[in-house]
Amino acid sequence: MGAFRAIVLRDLRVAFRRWSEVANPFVFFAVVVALFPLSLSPSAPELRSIGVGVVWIAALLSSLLALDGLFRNDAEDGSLEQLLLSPVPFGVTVLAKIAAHWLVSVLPLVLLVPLSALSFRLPASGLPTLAFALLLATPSLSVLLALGAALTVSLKRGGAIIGLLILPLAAPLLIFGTRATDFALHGEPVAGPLYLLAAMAAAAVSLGPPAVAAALKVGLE
Amino acid sequence: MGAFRAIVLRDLRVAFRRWSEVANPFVFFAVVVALFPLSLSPSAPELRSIGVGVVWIAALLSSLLALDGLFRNDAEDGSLEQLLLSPVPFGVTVLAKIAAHWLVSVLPLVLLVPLSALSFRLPASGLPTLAFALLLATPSLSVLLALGAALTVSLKRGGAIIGLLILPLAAPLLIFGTRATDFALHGEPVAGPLYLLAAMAAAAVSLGPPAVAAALKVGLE
Amino acid sequence: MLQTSAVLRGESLEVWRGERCLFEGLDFELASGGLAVVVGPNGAGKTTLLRTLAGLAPPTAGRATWGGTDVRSLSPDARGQIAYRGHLDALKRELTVVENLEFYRALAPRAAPLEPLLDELALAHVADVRARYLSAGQRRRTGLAALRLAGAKLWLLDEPTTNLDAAGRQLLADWVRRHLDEGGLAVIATHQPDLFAGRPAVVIEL
Amino acid sequence: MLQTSAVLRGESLEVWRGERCLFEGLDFELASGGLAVVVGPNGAGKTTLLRTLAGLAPPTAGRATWGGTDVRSLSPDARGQIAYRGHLDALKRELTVVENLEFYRALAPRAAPLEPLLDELALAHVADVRARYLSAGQRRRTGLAALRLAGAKLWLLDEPTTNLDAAGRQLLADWVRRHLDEGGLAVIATHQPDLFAGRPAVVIEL
Amino acid sequence: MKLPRWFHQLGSPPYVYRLAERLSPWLGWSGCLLIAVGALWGLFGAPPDFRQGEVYRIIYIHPQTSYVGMMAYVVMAVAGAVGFIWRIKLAHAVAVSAAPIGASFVLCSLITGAIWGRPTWGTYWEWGDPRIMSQTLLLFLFLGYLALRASFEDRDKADRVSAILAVVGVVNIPIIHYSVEWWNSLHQGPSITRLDEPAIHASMLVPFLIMVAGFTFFFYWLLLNRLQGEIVERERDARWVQELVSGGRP
Ligand code: HEM
Ligand SMILES: Nc1ncnc2c1ncn2[C@@H]1O[C@H](COP(=O)(O)OP(=O)(O)OP(=O)(O)O)[C@@H](O)[C@H]1O
Ligand SMILES: Nc1ncnc2c1ncn2[C@@H]1O[C@H](COP(=O)(O)OP(=O)(O)OP(=O)(O)O)[C@@H](O)[C@H]1O
Ligand SMILES: [Mg+2]
Ligand SMILES: [Mg+2]
Repeated sequence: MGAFRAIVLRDLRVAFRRWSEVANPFVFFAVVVALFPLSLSPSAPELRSIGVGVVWIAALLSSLLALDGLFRNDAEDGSLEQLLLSPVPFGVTVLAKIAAHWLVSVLPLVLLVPLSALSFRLPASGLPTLAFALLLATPSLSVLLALGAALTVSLKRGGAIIGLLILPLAAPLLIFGTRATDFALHGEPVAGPLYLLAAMAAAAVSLGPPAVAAALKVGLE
Repeated sequence: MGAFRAIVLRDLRVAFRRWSEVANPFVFFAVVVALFPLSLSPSAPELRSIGVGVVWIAALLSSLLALDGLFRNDAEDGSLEQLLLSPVPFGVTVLAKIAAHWLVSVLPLVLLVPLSALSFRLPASGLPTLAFALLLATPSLSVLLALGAALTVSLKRGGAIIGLLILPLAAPLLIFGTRATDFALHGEPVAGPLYLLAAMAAAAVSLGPPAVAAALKVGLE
Repeated sequence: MLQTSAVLRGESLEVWRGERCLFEGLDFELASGGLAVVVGPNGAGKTTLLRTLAGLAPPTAGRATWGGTDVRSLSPDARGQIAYRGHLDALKRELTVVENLEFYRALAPRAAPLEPLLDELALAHVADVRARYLSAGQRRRTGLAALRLAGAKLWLLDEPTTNLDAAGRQLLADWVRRHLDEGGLAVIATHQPDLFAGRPAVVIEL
Repeated sequence: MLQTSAVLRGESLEVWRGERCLFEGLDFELASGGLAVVVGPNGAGKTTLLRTLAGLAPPTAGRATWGGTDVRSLSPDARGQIAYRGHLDALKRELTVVENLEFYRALAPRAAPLEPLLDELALAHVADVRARYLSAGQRRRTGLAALRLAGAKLWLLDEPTTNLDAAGRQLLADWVRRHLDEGGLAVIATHQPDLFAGRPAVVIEL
Repeated sequence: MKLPRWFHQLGSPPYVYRLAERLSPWLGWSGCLLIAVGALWGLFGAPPDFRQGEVYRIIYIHPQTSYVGMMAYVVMAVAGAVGFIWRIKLAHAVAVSAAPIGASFVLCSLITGAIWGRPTWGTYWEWGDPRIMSQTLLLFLFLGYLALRASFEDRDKADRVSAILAVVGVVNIPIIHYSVEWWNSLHQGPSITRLDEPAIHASMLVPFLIMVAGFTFFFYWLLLNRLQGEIVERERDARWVQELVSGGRP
């Protein structure tokens, strides 16, 4: 467990070299959100109707932005080899790195849900569900993207191709997520989609890391 | 001029050899554009009215995704130094790299416009304008993004902070672009905003590279 | 044999790259206290061999074993007995020297204290400088510090003298000698074999 | 003096990094055919000095001039007379050896032919291998090929012998000698000065 | 390029420090005085607006903060440019000092505007209103500038890199100003800053202008104070600073 903590902390350090940088994801998200209304002819109902979608897209985007370096940096500076050779089980290492990625790129959005809701005039009723759905869906998202990243680290052509298919795989997550939130906004029962998200999360977090680890091992050969 | 061609060709080559990363932004664009309607309670008129804006933002964000390696890769493997020291004027080099980036990761977005139109049920009448407006707006966008990449070249992966720096500056492009398209959809004259976009492009392409070059020189010290 | 736990063995190792065979039928055995020096022209396959021994890349044929088990399927703590240092320094450029090393300490099973190492390597005055600002040699020295921290039994070193000044090379040679005296093993790929000429060594010519 | 066009001069150069002064009041002059060897322990400032001479980094005080003009404000073709090779190989890992070198040829004002170089450097058989698959030494050799292609008058070489095997080091030494005989200049930072001991040289001790 | 002597003097930290020390009290007091007068006049002297009644009196705060915010950005950009071109560290110091102040003024502009919006437009905030958006983006520009600086630890580098950003960002200023004319904004068009005679009665105009002057002085007062701090921070190793902190005069 000590190793797990060490890896997470290290990745967080690298991401937020200086404390001021912790603010970046938040401001960035604010900017992205600000862009949408700019590009629309403003009128409240529309804004509300897109709000949910925007939040989810922002989530996807910032995970993708943070993702770029997830494994490639470590692979290129040689530290991934060291991690692979270290006595720490590689699955744990991978899980730690994914966790760090999630903390860096997604958690801020969850914390920002109230703001976004406010700026899109979402009724308060929907907020808890939105936040909860994000919390449930994004871990699976991180795992999926990590798998994609691992595959593209591989020098082998095949890996690269599969890597491309990962992003579309994220679609169901987004769909169910927005579903749940929409339901909540219209006061319908949200349990269904949420259960689905939870199930996916469980599956991803348990099955994902070994797959990622395997992909990386191949990639490093 | 020979150098210009050489640099563009080289960057294109590199891009196509690591195409799995190059392709990611398009997948993102496709996913966003395809999924967004699903996140709404579907009703054609509303879809249409937001469609334009979403397409533009998707284009903006996905080119942001494509950007990170623009200068950093060259900076980290030392070839940017060599380019800076080469007899080729650095402004030309920068322009060439921007051009390559635009060809690889922005131009194809224009080709995806029909798809987006489809998913937002945009009337065919608007498409040419949409595509044309994108063609006019994206060069300025590339220059802006290049500036962001240059400003952060000596930092670690730029990602969020680049967006934070550049998106505010990109807002005007977004505004005029969407307006042009909206006009077209409503059959109003589109010349005005298009001229503005063209003017911006001219300004960006002429004034931008020196700024980018300056930023890179500082970054490499 | 006794104490197979600390024996590195290559069994008719063969590796192809592209269309070329880098080496084949490579057999050798290294027991506690043993040193193997890998020499050969650029592109001969030294790095490839070391990566194979580390279990990073599978050989085309044959196998490498540590303590009798294939290096590709070692138990975690058996892996903890092997330390590999390649051409790359495996440092995070955003982290300071200390932060980098503390990280590797956290991964190592039985970690040595840090300060004496920094002094020994003349890194004390840059302890809090980010790796990105270090000079090439300082980076290499930090990598060597990480090697020591791992407290491994088998050292796989790929051109460890790269970028080191005379003092650094001498220090490294001493380390290796001491490591071997303490019963450790070392496989070193280098273009300056004379540096390690001090003692009997298996010379692997590629 | 005559033919200032080919004179490299350092005028009371001073560079600080962090809180430390790497060097100060550094004066030297190198005329056509002159060789300067920069030596010093790891972290002394050799790389920094070379980057300063190349005009990549501004000195804290003083200035470096090539042919009388500050290296930070050289005309394009004056810059074409200077070639700098640092710790990095400046190769695109996605491109093959030939593609990489052809690119640098396209940038050079008067480019030399490629094939003989590849043979001389024993790179012919990997000409079409991507740089990412090259061995460390092969990568370094490719970098040296690029140096030759630039056809520059002033060579600034930072530890050029890194990763080179004995043959490679010898070849490099010969190149430098020939380059100087042809009236070129060279500033070389190295930890093995004896390799270039052949001829009189300005030794810059940091 | 040949530069006049005063220009070089402005490059000398101790000189500027003393200059700032001498100027800032004047700026500070006159600023406060003007603001006080303008506020009293505006709140009690000036007649209520025939349409908006009393609410309109925010006009004595809101536009001023808006102007000053924009001015602050221009100051920052110009200083940055000067510092970059002539490598004058002090100019960079000015730019850095201006940034947080400008950001705060823009924030005030946004808040006062929002407050004013409630009674007049029936909403605090309107996404998509060009004036509001462009002003908000100005705030983001300030924040981006600060964030960029924060992510460099080498100050010299931070200075020059962020200067480039500041200069490029200037394009946003005209956009803010003309946003109301280029797009149909809720925000009213220029009623004071119009070339022909202002569209507002003198009895309101005078306190308005007094407030403008007051806020401007106030801004420069803040700027000089921050500048002094910045200079001391940058020159902490210099002898004159040592003397300064040890009680001596520079
Ligand atoms: C959050 C909302 C608002 C923002 C961001 C905002 C922003 C600005 C800015 C940037 C200026 C300076 C314009 C320039 O220098 O050209 C300005 C001026 C002004 N604003 Fe606002 N404003 C807001 C709301 C309002 C409201 C609700 C009113 C009153 C109905 C108002 C009345 C004015 C007036 C009278 C001026 C001076 C016009 C002039 O320049 O001549 N503003 N505002
Ligand atoms: N930001 C910084 N803070 C502190 N020290 C720094 C900083 N940047 C550079 N340095 C120091 O400046 C020196 C740079 O030296 P340089 O890279 O020129 O060394 P070198 O002589 O090339 O050494 P080597 O032989 O290892 O290549 C190093 O000691 C490094 O620690
Ligand atoms: N995909 C490939 N196609 C062709 N050749 C390859 C490929 N991958 C590796 N090689 C070759 O295999 C060899 C790898 O050798 P290795 O890196 O082990 O050399 P080395 O002995 O470490 O050399 P150096 O002393 O330069 O480090 C190189 O000659 C390289 O060209
Ligand atoms: Mg090797
Ligand atoms: Mg060096």
